[in-house]
Amino acid sequence: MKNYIGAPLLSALKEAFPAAEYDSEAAQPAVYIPAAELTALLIFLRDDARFGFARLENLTSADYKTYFEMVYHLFAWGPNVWITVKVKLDHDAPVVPSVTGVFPGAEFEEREVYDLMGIEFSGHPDLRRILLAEDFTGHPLRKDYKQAAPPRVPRLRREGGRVYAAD
Amino acid sequence: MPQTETYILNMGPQHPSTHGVLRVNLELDGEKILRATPMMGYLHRGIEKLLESRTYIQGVPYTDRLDYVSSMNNNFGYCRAVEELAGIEVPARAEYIRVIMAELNRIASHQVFIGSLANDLGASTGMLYTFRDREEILDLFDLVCGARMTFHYIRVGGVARNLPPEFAEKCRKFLDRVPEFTEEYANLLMGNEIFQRRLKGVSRLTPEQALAHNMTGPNIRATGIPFDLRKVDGYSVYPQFAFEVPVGENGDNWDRFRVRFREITESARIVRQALEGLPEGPVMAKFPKMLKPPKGEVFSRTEGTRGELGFYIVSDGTAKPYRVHIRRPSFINMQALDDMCRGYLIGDSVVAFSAIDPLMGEVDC
Amino acid sequence: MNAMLENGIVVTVAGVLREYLMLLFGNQFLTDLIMKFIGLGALIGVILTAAIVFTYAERKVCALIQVRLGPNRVGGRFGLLQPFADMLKLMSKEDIIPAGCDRVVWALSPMLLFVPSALAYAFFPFDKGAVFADVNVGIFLLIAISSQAVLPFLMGGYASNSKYAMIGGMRTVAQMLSYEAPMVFSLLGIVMLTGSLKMSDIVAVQADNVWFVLLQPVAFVIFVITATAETNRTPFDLVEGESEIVAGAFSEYSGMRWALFFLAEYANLLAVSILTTTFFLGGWSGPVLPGVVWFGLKAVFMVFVFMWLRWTFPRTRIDQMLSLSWKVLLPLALVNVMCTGIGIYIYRLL
Amino acid sequence: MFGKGLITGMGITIRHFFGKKATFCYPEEKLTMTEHFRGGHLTIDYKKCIACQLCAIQCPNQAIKLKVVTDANRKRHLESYVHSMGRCLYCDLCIEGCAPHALSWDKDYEISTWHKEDLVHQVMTDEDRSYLAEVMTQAAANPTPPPVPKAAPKPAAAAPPAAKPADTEVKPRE
Repeated sequence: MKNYIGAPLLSALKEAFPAAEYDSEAAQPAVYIPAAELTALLIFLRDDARFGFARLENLTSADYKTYFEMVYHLFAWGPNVWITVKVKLDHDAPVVPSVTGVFPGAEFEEREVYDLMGIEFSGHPDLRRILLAEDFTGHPLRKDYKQAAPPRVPRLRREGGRVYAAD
Repeated sequence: MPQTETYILNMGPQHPSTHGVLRVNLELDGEKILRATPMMGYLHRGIEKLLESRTYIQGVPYTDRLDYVSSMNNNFGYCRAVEELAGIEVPARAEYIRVIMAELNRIASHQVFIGSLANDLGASTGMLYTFRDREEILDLFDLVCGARMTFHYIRVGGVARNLPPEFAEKCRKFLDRVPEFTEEYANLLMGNEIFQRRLKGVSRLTPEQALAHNMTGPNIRATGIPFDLRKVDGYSVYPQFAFEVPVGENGDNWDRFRVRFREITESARIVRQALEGLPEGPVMAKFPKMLKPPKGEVFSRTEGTRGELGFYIVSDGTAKPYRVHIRRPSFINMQALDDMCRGYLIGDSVVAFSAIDPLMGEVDC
Repeated sequence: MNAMLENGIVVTVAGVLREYLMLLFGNQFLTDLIMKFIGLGALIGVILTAAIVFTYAERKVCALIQVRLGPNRVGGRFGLLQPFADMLKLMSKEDIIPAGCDRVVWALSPMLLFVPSALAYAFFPFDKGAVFADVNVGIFLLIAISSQAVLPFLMGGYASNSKYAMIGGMRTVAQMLSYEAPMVFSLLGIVMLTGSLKMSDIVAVQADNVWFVLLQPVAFVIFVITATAETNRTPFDLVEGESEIVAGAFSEYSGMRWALFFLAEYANLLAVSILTTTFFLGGWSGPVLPGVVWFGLKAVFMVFVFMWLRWTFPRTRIDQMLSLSWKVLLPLALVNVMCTGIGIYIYRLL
Repeated sequence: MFGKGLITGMGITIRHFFGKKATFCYPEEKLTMTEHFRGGHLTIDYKKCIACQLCAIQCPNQAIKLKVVTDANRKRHLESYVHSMGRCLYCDLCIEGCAPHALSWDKDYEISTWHKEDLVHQVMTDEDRSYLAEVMTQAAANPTPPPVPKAAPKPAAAAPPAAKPADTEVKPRE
């Protein structure tokens, strides 16, 4: 991320969304926003002429053991400026509004986060597991995930047309 | 009064033309597609999780296995992200070598695309020809790094080893062959009227649709949007080379094919320029063997062969990344499959899979 | 020797055999009957040999076009025993019957498919006078019989209880029915020129005058295209388009049943090649060499052309294929018929 | 004109029909592997090895399992060295990490096996084992000057202080 959004625009953002927080000391501060205002912020960032963040380049999440963090990397093509928007979520019942209404291209990425991290997206059109099987339990990318022991498949040995268990 | 009803045709995961293990549920009315639902995950290996338990340097070979027909580009993307995180300055010669490798790999990957598209259209001869020519690139890679698929050549801080002395000559010999074989593909496939009729006007996407689906790479360029990160971000040493970004006009499969076809020539141009300007010097930056990037996070992206390949890495100051997320272009491009299939025929659906050019290793990660 | 040249090898040999049998049995009816069976055996021999040779040839031609070597292990450097190895493999394979299939129809389909392709051979003039059944409505019967090949495909597709097979079956019906019409109309010009539906007459006329490929080039092109479609080969292999519907109507067949489909495919391939030879390339006529050799050479050449087409072209789409038939080939064939009529009229005026 | 492309295509295929072929008849003709080819079995030059275990530590997928013994002179030797090819990524990190250049690939690419169990490869040969036994007895009999040819620098002081042979199974670092 070469060109990160500058301090003047960040303060303009803070004016429009008083709930948004960022570390003004950091070189590339991520903007933290409460889940309730996320879609409004993204629409603002996308449609406001000063920002013009029309591309959602990346959507992901991270598990920080006590809380989850949703990470949205937005890119304004033209000025080539980046902004990172983050949402902190409760670890017990993580729910975040879906951004598919703002960026329809986020559909699969949100499904992936739902699948692997177990974060619910309210308002997602088709929230199902995408990479893992429907009947899979658990969310592997969580830090507290313990992999179940692989099922023991009996090994077979063929002798004279008959099949025996090898061990 | 006869009643008709729609039916579901389950294509894949074992189907000759789904490029690995993609499964698509097609809702059909006769031969006409009403809805196409891609279902993936049959090749899910949890690479993001695996990378969390490996050191930064150990993680590189795993990126080979993401998009296994353009491993160099994956290595490149991951190493760039780690370098940005750790603040490693890569020597100039290494950057040039990386660009040479990435572009050669782009040619190879597009050859696979042309070949598999031809094969899906029933012209398996076209596939054999492209794979024959791809072999020459793999020979070059073999010479450089000793592997033909999973290269693990681009490393954090540079490249694994210097180019062998005979590389430049062999590479030039290959580049001289590029116009020859592209002409052959053009005559065999592009000029073929059946081929054209199968692709033109099929699976059309408007630029707005492509943007809405967050498509990247040749797929978005086919709709006329010149979104090429080599130009947009100008990362590595790409700004030093003169090359064009081919774009399409209609956003149909024909344009997707043509964009990639022309990219082969452009990539060859870049490789030639990079070979000319290859500086002398070390190929590996100096940094502690046990790499411990400072606390922080980075999102770094490169133009992979299939689109924007991004790596989001969170470091907690230890030798292993705390969290790695890979923005896989094929995975996100797959969202457009429904729009590309809807209203077309079964025969077009396989062409649409091909034209998106997904690689299941990357989609399923 | 003179008689042999005049009558052709096959007829001469048959004549000698018949005399010998007459001496042996002294009964006209019995001799005729045995002679018919010998002819039948020879025909089936031709079909089976063709299937075996062409499986090998297809693999070899395909490989050579695709810068490969093809079979080169079983039976020497050129892999000549490859078809036998293939056959052995197919025979030893398990015969899988899909669950929920219509058993009787399913089992009948591969056998029935073989019947029309084998029957068609009865009307082919292999050499001067060497026709198993030289019927005076030969072309008519031939077309009637070959159009029966639609049914087994549909049966196989329907009975397999598989959607892929069903789509394949439906596609076959659409394809074969639409290509039958231009095929028939492309042959009408020839019938008008010869004034006979008898196969041997058509060849005889060409042997005396010129090959019809020169008189009817448009009909020749139409016939080759429709013949490709009738044999379900690329660019018209939608029926078994392996990248779309796996193997179409044969998806669920395995082992020997599948081999029967294969056999029928190559029998059909030879059949359309022979038809092209007979109608357009002058059949057995040719200088120096015996007629049957000329006939074989021309047929094999046509087979090669069909293989060459197959390994060069991509597949068309179902709507494109149908519109090609109804919107291009059929009108073209009708125009060809009309032009032929006018040509004949002008020729007679002269 | 419609059909021109079709004819050109047929021209190309017929040219290749008679042209040169790209096939290698594999068991008869064999390609020579390139200098840096990564593949085949891992081989170890036992006399060079200093038992530093770096290869096992470098391995991303824990494909290398080794055991180290210490002789009477506090010098470490490999007791066993197992390479699980089923786990191996063939990434070359072990070989590049080997300071005395004792590890290498044997470049034998004909390594397919019938059973998964056969993918576990014992890198140490019988010769190496008898050499180990010889070294161990010599060290026990003559504790001061090590009779081992010094092909490599002496290992760092990290060697376990135990005087008698002690088995330490090495696990890659957490």
